[in-house]
Amino acid sequence: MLLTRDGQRRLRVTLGAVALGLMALSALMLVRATQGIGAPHWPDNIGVYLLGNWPAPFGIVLVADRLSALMLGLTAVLGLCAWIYATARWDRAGSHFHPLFLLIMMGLNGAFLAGDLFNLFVFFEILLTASYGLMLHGSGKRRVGAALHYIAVNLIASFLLLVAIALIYGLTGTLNLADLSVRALALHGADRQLFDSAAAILGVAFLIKAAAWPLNFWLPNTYSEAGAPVAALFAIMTKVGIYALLRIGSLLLPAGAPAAFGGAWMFPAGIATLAFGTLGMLASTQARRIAAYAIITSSGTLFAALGMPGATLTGPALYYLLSSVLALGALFLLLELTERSQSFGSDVLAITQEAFESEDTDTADLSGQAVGVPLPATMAFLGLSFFACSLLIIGLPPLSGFVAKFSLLSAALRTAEYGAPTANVWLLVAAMLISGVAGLIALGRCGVRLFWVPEDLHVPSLRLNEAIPILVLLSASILLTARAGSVMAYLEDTAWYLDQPGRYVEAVLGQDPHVFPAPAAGHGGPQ
Amino acid sequence: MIGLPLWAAVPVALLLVLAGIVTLTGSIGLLRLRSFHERMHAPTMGMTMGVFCVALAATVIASLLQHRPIVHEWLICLFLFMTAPVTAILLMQSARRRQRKRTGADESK
Amino acid sequence: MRRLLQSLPLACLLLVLWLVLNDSLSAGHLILGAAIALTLALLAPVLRPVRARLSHPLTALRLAGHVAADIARSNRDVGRIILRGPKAGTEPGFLDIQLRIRDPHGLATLACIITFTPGTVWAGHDPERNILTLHVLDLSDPQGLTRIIQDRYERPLMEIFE
Amino acid sequence: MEWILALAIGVLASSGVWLLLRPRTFQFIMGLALLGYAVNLFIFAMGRLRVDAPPVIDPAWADPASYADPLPQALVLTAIVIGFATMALFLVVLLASRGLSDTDHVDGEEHRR
Amino acid sequence: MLLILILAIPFIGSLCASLLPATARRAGAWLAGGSALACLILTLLLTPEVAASGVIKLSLPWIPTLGVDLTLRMDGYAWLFSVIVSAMGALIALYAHYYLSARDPVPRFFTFLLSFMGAMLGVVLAGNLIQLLVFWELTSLSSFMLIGYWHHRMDARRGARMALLVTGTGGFCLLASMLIIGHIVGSYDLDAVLAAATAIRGHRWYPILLVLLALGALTKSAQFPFHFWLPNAMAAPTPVSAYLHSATMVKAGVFLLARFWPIFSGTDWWTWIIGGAGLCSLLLGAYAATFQRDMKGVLAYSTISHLGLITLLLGMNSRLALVAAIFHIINHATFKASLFMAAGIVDHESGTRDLTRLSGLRTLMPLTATLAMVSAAAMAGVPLLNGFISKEMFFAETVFITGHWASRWGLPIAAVVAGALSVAYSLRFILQVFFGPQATDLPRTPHDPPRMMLIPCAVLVLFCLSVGILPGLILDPVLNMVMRALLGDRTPVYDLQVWHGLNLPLLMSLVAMAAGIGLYLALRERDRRAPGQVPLIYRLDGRQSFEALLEAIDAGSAALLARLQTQRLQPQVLLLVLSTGAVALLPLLPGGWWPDHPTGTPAQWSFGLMWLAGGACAVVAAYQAKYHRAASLMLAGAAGLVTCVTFAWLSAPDLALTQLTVEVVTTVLILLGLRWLPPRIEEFPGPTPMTTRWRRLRDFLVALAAGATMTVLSYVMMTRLPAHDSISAYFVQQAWPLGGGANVVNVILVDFRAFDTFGEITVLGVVALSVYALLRRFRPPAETIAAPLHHRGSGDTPAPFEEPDLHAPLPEGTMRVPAVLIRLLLPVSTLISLYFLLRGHNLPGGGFIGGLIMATGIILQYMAGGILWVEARPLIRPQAWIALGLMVAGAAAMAVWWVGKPLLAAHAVDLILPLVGTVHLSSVLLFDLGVYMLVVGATVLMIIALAHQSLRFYRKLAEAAGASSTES
Amino acid sequence: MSATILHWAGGFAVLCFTLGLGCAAVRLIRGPGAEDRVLALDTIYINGMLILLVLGLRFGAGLYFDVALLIALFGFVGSSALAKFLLRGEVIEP
Ligand code: NA
Ligand code: NA
Repeated sequence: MLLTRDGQRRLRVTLGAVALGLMALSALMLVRATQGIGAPHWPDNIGVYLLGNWPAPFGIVLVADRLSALMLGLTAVLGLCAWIYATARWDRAGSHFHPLFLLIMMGLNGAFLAGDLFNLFVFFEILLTASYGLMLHGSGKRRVGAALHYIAVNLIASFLLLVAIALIYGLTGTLNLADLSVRALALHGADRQLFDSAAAILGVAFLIKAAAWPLNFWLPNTYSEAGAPVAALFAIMTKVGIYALLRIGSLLLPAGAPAAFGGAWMFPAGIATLAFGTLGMLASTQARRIAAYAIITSSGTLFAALGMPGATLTGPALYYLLSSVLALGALFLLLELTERSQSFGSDVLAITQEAFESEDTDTADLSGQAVGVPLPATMAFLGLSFFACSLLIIGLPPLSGFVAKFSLLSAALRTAEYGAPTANVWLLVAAMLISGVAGLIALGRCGVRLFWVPEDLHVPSLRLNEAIPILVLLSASILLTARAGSVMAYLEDTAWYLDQPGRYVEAVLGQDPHVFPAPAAGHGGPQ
Repeated sequence: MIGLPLWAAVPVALLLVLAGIVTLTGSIGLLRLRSFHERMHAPTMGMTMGVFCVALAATVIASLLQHRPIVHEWLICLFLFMTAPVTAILLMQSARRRQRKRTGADESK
Repeated sequence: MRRLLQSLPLACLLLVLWLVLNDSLSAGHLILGAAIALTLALLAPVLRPVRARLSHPLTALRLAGHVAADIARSNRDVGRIILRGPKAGTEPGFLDIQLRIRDPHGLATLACIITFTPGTVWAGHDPERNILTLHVLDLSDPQGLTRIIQDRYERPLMEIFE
Repeated sequence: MEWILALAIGVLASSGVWLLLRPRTFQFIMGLALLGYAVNLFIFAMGRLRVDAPPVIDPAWADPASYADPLPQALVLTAIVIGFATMALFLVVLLASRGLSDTDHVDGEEHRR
Repeated sequence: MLLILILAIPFIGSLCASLLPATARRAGAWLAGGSALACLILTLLLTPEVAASGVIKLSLPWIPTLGVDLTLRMDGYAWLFSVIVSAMGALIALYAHYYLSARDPVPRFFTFLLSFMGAMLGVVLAGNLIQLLVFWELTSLSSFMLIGYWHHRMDARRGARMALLVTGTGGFCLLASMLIIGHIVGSYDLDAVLAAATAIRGHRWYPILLVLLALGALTKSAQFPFHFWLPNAMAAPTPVSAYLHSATMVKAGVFLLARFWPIFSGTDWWTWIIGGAGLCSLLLGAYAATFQRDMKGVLAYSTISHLGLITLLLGMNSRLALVAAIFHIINHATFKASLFMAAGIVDHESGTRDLTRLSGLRTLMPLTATLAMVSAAAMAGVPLLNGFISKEMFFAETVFITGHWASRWGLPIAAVVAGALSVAYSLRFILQVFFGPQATDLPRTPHDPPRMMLIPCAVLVLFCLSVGILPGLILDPVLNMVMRALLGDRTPVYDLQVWHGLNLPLLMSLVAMAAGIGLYLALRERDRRAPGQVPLIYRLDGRQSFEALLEAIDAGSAALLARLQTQRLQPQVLLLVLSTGAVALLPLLPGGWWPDHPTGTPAQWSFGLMWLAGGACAVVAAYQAKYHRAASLMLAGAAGLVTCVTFAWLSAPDLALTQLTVEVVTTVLILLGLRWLPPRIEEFPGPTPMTTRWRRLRDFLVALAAGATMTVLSYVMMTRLPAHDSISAYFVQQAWPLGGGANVVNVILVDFRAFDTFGEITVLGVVALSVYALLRRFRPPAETIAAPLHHRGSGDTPAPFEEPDLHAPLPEGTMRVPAVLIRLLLPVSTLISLYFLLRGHNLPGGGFIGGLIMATGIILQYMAGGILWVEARPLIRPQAWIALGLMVAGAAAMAVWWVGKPLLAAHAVDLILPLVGTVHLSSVLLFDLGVYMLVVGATVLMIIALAHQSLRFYRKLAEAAGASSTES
Repeated sequence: MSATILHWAGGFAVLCFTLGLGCAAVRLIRGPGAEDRVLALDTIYINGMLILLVLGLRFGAGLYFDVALLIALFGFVGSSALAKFLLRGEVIEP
């Protein structure tokens, strides 16, 4: 794509479409393969690819288990939608949008497939650098300022990752995740202490990426300043951190469960993050900031859920992850379109109007104009989509947001039976419900302002390739609702396998390299 | 360096010691000389004599041990010779410019 | 064909460099080195429009010997000045020398020699009047230094390059 | 050797962290550079220190014990490259921010003391 | 099957309505009315089956793992509500068709109305608690949309949002309660839950469960203290008020309470919470209704009051009271809906709902007046109307209540007071509108509406009358069916009759009637003075408190957020460092990890000395970075060189090479950047403020601690024995036999772990592209643009920018001699880069180092010759090199697919050439070549993109200067 | 015997180079002029190169030579870029 010249935009778009289409297809095939369809020879339906044909603990492996396949599928859907949206006009806001976009997809996919700790780091870097590029796409003062913080924090996080990986290698002598899982169990005494310390640093690095309070102050600015398709894609970026926490937690801890990095503080961190996100949503007036805080809220919910003891919450948490990523992605796309309809400063106007409004009393005329204002189809579409996104985020029925919230809470209550502190259960229930109410307040106000305040709305011109992605994302979440039964079954399966790291380990370490009957004629020396 | 005959080891050792002393002297010059222009001259000692001596020592050792002339250490000398003026010319110009500016400012006062 | 011939000296230099670097005279390295050297030498004039013409290799060798001896001597002198410190009582200063050499490669080699000799630094060159300015650590004998530069260095360089 | 290198890592890290806590973008980027050295040395140190045992093997004598651990070296190589790349990017962002916001404060605006 | 149809028809209808064009009025009404009628007919068709078997149930799996299915369940109780919902729906559709203006976007109205109808049917037919909840919230959502139908009006927006917030919050509470029920029972199936009544009542979580359930139900039914949303919801079109806010949706709360009555009732908690809320709503609603100025306001408050009555009945823990409650649900739905319709007609015809403006409409719209009077009489509890019978039942229950004296005396008195108030506001409603002198200043001259619009109202009034006269005949079978559904065998004996003889309840009725009339007369004067003001509780305005609460939440959360987060980077970094330190040190607190017998290599003084210098450089670099940027850069460079030497010293030549080349390129890069940073001027000559000093001390300590942690960690790790079975042993052993290279590090990079390298070069490429993209929008600080021109100029005047001579063989000036040397260096450095590239597999080197050497050679040419001069000669397109490099590396990785090996596997081909012998060509070398190309491309691209900025802005300057000179 | 002599001679040389590097570092830290610092940096590079060369001799491994070679070839790039920056205000001119 870099070989093409600036004028050849159509060629770039075609190339991008082909690449993303292939990616989505492979992700779909992987999801099916991990269900045992199409790849019958995979042990436990876990696919292992030995890169360079080196046996497992030595070479780098790619592993596609259910969790990976799930995340890949989600990435493909979101990526495709964000990309289609971007082709409408966004890709022309700066140079190199398409290559950067494809590279961030590569980073995401690689991170989800990595079966090697250092390789995970490398893919983190790819996706992060590509995200820096995309974040800066289009430039502008506020965006560059936000990007500066974003990059700064993530660079420090990368250092932490490196230190932790180095420590882990120094202690165990391996980088392969499956092998690590075996060797970490054998550590004891001082080695174990040091290993825990390394794991904690690793955890902090992932928590930064996953936006845990108090390490997430960079997020609201970054997400609200990024361009719409980029922000939509970023909806999955925090989830990469969650994925890593889950994966590493599942493999590295003797308990196996994803309570990960010292389970004791994951839950409080989650509740704190949740509370922080909730506060942020309440305190924000700008729609994009509300959406950004909603991302924090969803991260907090996931932390808290994964921080509960046992693996019962993992499946529902994954469902929540799917639902919230789809919703937030759609919301970010939507908000940009909506903002186009607002004349400059109408935000402020609406606020002041509201303030005056509460002053006047019942004398408000009872016979005001009782004739409805017809909404143009565009606004109706945007309004309904916003409504649907809000429902998804708040967790109101009938969409998947509700199913997610409900399943999380019911699973949380179940943990009370086997030993979870009851206070924690109530705390989680209360926090999630309160965050729902806060979302209702914030998004309700925001929606009313955006769509119902009559101040000179000029109807934005909506292109088909801007509407379709939103529709696709929303229909995906509707599909998620309708097929909740089978999706949940798949996710419970995923959770079960996460709880049984032995199977992952077996699948990876048991994979033999291909044997070639005629070995390459004895490797010679130098030329 | 195992297997080097004593008759070769002694001059090689002397070469190394000389390289050390010369280079150190040059570096000390960087501290002791008063003005920048004077200091410009000091490090050249290490760059020339220090490197010569070490390269000679290396050539002797390598040639004796491998029983054929080995000259690639002299590439270092060649490259240093080729590149030395670049920095020096620019630095000198910069220092002179700064000095001119300073004296010019003094004059205008 | 002319280009090929013109680039031969550089090619030879590069081939020698390659062989020295690899420390080998094997057929493989000869062929590979020759191929690389020739390619590079053919491409080089694009970014190096001024070509050097070399002649009198013996003069060049003698010059190298002189330079080596001068470097050794200057090292001794400069070392003494440094170790004595302020007590040395030397007077540093600038020195202008009228040059005759015009070839850029010759000038560049002169710059290398002067810079590589402790005690003298190239401090500027006026291309119109062809005057070289030096900074000298010990300016006790300006005429001697001028003579050394003009006779020992400049003349052989003119022989080699012009 | 170990304690020297450990102290060196500590000094580099301290300088780096101090700079990361400073308000000027240039300070931050220098902090990244210094912390980068520290982290690279740290990774390298995880292979334990060996003098005169570079992992360039003699084919006849491939005993792992007689060579320095090659893996951390490979990791550091990757880390150096990535560090270089990200630093370059950060530098350009810093410049862009300086140009747009007219200050070299990391927050894009001067705060009152 | 019919059940599914009942549920599906409204939703399908809603979908169809949403697709209608905005002008399709008649079609929308037909769709809505037809759907409702179809539902009604289907429900009626099911009557025999329900009556016979008690329950019809149908289950479709949805999320089996969570025990949530789509279960439709119709018993007598659900049947009753289905009938109410669908029958009212049909009437409302007819009414709304006439009510809505021709210019209203009618399809939108019917879309939401139908979806509400479906949701409401879903609530009543739900056989699974979670499913019930889903539909429950759907009713709130469609109510929100319907209230906000006229969203250009402020009151509509406010009312809609308030209703949504209150009922939505209640819904969340209900969700919690459902979850707890499910947890206790182990199932969300309604039958299972109903069967587990004792388990629930006895559970330790019962109180919290009850509170949550009550919150859900009471908010929905607009009960005290959540009643305030209902009057504000009157901003909705009147058909909506009639349908949702009197007949159906607000009934969902009491529906639920009655549904769970067998489970929850019978405890003191129940009485106090439910009964208390009911009593308060009963009195408060009635009191407030008496003083309303808006016709719909009166009706809204009276609805609160009547729902309070029902709630109170439910809270009385008496089965007969339950019967009364159900009976009143039916009655209230009929008379209140007809009153709303009448109010709507008046509003529609006269243009106002203001009781003080309306007067004497009796003569202008006699039919409407008659219908309204009958319904109002029913509301007031006038004998021979249905309201009377349910009121009698209520009075009877209050009289026979047992327990505390306060409730024994208080309840009957409260009942009478409420009765009196209801008489008063009914009287006022009728007399103010229809009697008295004919109003003259109305916006429109009213007259009776089209007959069809009156029909729904008339049907309801007829029903009121017939139930009032023949209650037993009409409602006895229905009530019986309902009570069997709710209580099963425990259904009490009751008697639906108009005349029970002269007893205490009748006496209370008469007293209430008389008191009500008296009250109306007494309040007439006050009404004229301050219309619409509710005495005593005027200040307790629910709406204002609610909005004040919302504002407080906004402000409070903003204030709290400001304390909990920071937008500044430094505190974030500090937090990051501190939290990392904390979690890293926590596992180490117990101690025991300090090496007792440290292993290691003996220290060399030179090494220590070298690091003394290197460390000092680092520290000073940190110190100087603020004001002396170039110095800081050089100092850091020195530390970098010491690092490089350290790598070499400690057996890592590859690292040393890489560190060195990267160091060089980084220095050039940062210098290119420094050009755009204006010099920092030292500020504050005075003493440093105390806070700054403190902050510096704090940062210093944190930095020290971070360094100490790194020192300790690295020392401890270095002096431990390495892991005995490290994977690197494999690399050392197999690098030569399997990897075909002697340099293990390089074999790892390009073979064992080539994927990392692939990723790493991708990062480099990405960064180069990002840098390039960002620089295209670069805008430098103004004072820096011409800074170098000042350098070049003499004294204070900058030299003007001149386009360089592209054909000059050598640059003029200072760079003349260096250029000769540097240009000679390019072929040399290219050769050396190839040397490092080709030998990398066996000796230190490789594509990365080679690439950086090549890039440095190119950069040097730019330094010597200037951008334009170099680019006037055909050279590389860095972007193409990046792409080619990635492609070559990728091709090398994928080429082996062709021979059937997995990605990145090495494949070697031995070529036998004449003279040369065997040439070993490996895909690995190709991979390294890709790395080489990419590194060259990326590095040059970044540097050159940065360097190009100068040129760009000089040209702009020159253009500007040229323009100004031509002007003058 | 010869090994011992060479060991001590090499050690002495490395110590001298290190001390020289230290002297240069002091100059680098003290300045005063920017040109002084550039010069000191250049000296540090030379000293580092010499350290590597002698280390290579002591260990008898040719692998250190490459690093020294690169320093010889490119050590000047950093300092000349700095010098040019000081002189002209920018490293790469139009
Ligand atoms: Na868990
Ligand atoms: Na690698």
